[in-house]
Amino acid sequence: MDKIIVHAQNLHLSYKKGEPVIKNSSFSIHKNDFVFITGKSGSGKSTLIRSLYGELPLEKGSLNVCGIDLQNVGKQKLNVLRKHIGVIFQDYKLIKEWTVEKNVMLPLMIAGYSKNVCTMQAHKLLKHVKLLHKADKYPLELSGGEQQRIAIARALAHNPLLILADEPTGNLDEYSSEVIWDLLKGAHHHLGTTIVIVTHKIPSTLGINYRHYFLDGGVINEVS
Amino acid sequence: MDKIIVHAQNLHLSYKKGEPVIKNSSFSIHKNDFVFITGKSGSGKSTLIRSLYGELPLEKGSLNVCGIDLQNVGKQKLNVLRKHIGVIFQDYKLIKEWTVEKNVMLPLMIAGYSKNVCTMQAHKLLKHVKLLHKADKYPLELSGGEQQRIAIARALAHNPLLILADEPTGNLDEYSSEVIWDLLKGAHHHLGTTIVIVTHKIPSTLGINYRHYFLDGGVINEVS
Amino acid sequence: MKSLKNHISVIIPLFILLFSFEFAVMLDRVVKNYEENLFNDYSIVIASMSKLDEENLKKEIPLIKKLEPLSTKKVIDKFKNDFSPANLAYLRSSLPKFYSVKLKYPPDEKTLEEIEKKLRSIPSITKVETFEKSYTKIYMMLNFSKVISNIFTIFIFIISILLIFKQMEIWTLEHQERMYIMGLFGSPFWMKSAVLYKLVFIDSIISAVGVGLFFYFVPKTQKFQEIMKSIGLDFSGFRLLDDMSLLLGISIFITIFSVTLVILRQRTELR
Amino acid sequence: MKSLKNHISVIIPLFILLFSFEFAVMLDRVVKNYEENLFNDYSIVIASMSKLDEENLKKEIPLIKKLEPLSTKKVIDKFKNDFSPANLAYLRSSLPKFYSVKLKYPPDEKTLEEIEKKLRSIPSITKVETFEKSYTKIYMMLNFSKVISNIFTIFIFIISILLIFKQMEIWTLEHQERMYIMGLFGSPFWMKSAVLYKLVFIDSIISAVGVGLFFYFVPKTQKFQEIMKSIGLDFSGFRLLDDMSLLLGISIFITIFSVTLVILRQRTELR
Ligand SMILES: Nc1ncnc2c1ncn2[C@@H]1O[C@H](COP(=O)(O)OP(=O)(O)OP(=O)(O)O)[C@@H](O)[C@H]1O
Ligand SMILES: Nc1ncnc2c1ncn2[C@@H]1O[C@H](COP(=O)(O)OP(=O)(O)OP(=O)(O)O)[C@@H](O)[C@H]1O
Ligand SMILES: [Mg+2]
Ligand SMILES: [Mg+2]
Repeated sequence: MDKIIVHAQNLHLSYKKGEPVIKNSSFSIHKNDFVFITGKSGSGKSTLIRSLYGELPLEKGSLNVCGIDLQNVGKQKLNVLRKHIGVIFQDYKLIKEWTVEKNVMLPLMIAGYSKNVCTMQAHKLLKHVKLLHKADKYPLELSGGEQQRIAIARALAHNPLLILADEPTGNLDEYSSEVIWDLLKGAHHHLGTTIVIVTHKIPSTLGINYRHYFLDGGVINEVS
Repeated sequence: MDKIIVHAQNLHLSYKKGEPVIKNSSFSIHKNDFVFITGKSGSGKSTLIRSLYGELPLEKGSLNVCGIDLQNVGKQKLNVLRKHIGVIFQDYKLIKEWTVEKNVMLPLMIAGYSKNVCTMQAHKLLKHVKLLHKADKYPLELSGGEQQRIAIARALAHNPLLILADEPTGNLDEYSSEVIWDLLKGAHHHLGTTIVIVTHKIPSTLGINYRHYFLDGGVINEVS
Repeated sequence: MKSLKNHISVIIPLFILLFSFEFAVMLDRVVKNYEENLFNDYSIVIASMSKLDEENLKKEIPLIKKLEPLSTKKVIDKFKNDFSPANLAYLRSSLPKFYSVKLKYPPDEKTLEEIEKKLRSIPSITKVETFEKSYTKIYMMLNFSKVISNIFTIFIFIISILLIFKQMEIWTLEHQERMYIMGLFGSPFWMKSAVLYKLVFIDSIISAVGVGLFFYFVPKTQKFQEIMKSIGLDFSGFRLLDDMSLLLGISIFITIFSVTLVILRQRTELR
Repeated sequence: MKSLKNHISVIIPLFILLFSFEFAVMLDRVVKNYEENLFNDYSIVIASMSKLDEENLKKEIPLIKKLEPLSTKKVIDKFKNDFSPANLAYLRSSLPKFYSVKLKYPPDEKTLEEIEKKLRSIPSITKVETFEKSYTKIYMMLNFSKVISNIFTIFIFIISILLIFKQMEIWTLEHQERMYIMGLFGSPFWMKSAVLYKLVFIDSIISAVGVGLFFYFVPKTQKFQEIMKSIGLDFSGFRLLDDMSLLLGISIFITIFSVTLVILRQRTELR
């Protein structure tokens, strides 16, 4: 079961030609890996995540995620890929005209589940992140940490193959963080989900095996 | 020099009548205090901060900040108050159509400084937060932590009497956090600035005397 | 509440656009009608010493629709009150044959002159009396109205298009973040834009039907007919089936087109 | 680039609005002018057995502007070709006095009838010949044009206002976050809104001057004058000083008003 989920070869990423954020990096992530990415502010962690779900076109090198080659990928294929990924964005990216419940339902709706199934699953996840009582609120009526937990619920809703989490506990107190770590560990353990987490601080009491990539000067190195 | 900067008496705050977020709380903050506010996600920390710069009208009780009574304050007086406060918002609230430099200049422009002074001071602060090289970028071209540091630079730019910081290091790595703590301690030490910080984790290596309020169930209690 | 506002802000500009369009169409019909009636009242009168052959004349001047002999009685009657019987008898005996010439469509001044010249060049014809001066004036006035209404219609068209563009800008501002986020989760094109298409589809139907009903029913009210009579207009030419389907077509086309444009513009710098 | 787009998106609707406004004003002048000319050509002709007193008649019928005796020579000349000299002499001896009555403004049909009745009721007057039928027709046509142009002007006005509203909506969407954040730092009203006011002030001047120059210079071009002549219009009535200041006033008023509205609407649920 040593399937490769992410495979990067000589990856170059940049927002402006000639100013690479990620330089000549190669790495791979296997199915059911639990990966931490750390690095200084502005080192390119979010940029790397962005490239993994295809928001940022590659400048050079090759990148394969969930069997899809991202070098010259079309809109159609990208949509297929994104359906298998759950992303927790650093700035949450909740849809502010939608209720919390509908926000969580988004990936389920895209996957084509019936309305009933969507609602049930959304409620289950809102319960997990302890925010079921906020289901009918709009994102701007929530506290920072509550918004972050909604973003997490949304990313987990459709049981994705791969979860990309950008600083998922940055705005959470210790108790709420604990809840989130348990959720992620649960998905990893029970569903075999591959998990990639950007963080500034790897929790000391995680209690599972993980891999750790460190980003510095645009280069990705595994810490062991 | 035991001047009271913030004085709250039986403070009630709520977004919807009958659902109070802060209940019947009394506390005061003195000049040159260094105050931490902690509490679970959704406990009302940001709400409290909002009331301090007058974004949220009081439901009941009285609140006096920098000598201005916030019970029935007019637009004019509120503007005067806000000129003396520097706020670091949890969601940064940068103006995305403005460059980073102009964002940092905002409180200086409002204070009426000449263009030259504004630019100089803005550059000084950008240097402090190690982002001078990003002066001409727009907020959306920055990483999460970089945006947070811009928000901090902006809050400090006009040497306010009172700094309100909502989770100022949530998105920062250890090194960048250190820089921010040093900045805040510097203002506290050299300028006598009163500082109120919402955080999930009080840094263990702060090395100064601070006061600690804990928010639970809508009530504010001092931890000693 | 928000959703009602959304609908209204689409329906109003669409309604105005369709209304002006239909108004221009109806006006065109009214003017055409008016023109025809006006034209039917007038004809060229010619006097000829010998009988004229209609077919020959038509060959000579293709614009001629009909050549009608005028009974001289009418001509003579015109003078009955002013002339003595003796004079009238003289008149009758010396009178040539009179004809009224009807044309196929209203000529402009130049064409009219040409026709007159051609008629005069026929030897037997002694007199050609073209339209009265007042006719030319009325005709000019009619042209004037048409020019005004055309200019205004062009104006309205331009502003309405601008209005639709502005609405598109608003949609872009309102929906781009949502559509961008939905895209990040792999949402297909139709799902991202379903709301907008549904909105404008409903609204274009409402607007078209509204305008149609307005033009169908309002001209039938007594009050309206009184007003129209007083300014000498017949504004009842709405053709339920033709016009309604035209309105619907235009309405749906414009909205679907502009929504699609908005959605295709939806490209952020990144993917 | 963004800033240019901002300017253009304000200037275009403003330009159209002012253009239509000025067009409507000029059209009104043209129509008035046309109407006056038309009216001056016509008068009521009356025949009276005795001399008529102008002042008395004016007292009776206040609408009368002037009473002009007509030389009978003209009347007789009209029959010169058709009558024998003997008849003409008879005619001349038995002719009553003819007068042309000029009215102060064009009467509608009912007023005209009343005037006719009043004139007839004066014993010495034997004949009253009011305007020809064609005059009534032309007059109706003129009214028709005016009605059309009024309806269209109202349309354009409504759509332009809508356009301004849409622009306001766009401004609200584009600026509310910035102004909200500036407010959080204690920015005074004028500073928050300075950009918008500056933008619209410049743009309203540009638009007004643009429209003014258009109406001032374009009617002077040869090509334009040819076209206008062919449809019988005189479109050169732009009054540089009056109209320009009117345009400027309207332009600045509308934009400042709508920007202020946008800014005052700028209230979030919180303070
Ligand atoms: N604009 C709003 N309208 C309605 N309710 C709100 C609004 N903002 C916050 N709330 C609610 O008020 C409560 C307190 O929110 P607040 O933002 O003060 O929490 P917080 O302590 O800052 O939490 P966090 O650590 O997650 O930022 C929460 O239950 C939240 O859902
Ligand atoms: N949209 C953008 N356009 C241009 N430059 C960008 C953009 N987004 C990020 N950058 C730049 O790319 C670099 C890496 O940004 P990135 O967001 O990947 O950092 P990060 O490691 O996630 O930092 P943080 O921990 O602060 O979130 C930074 O220098 C940033 O300024
Ligand atoms: Mg980041
Ligand atoms: Mg908060």
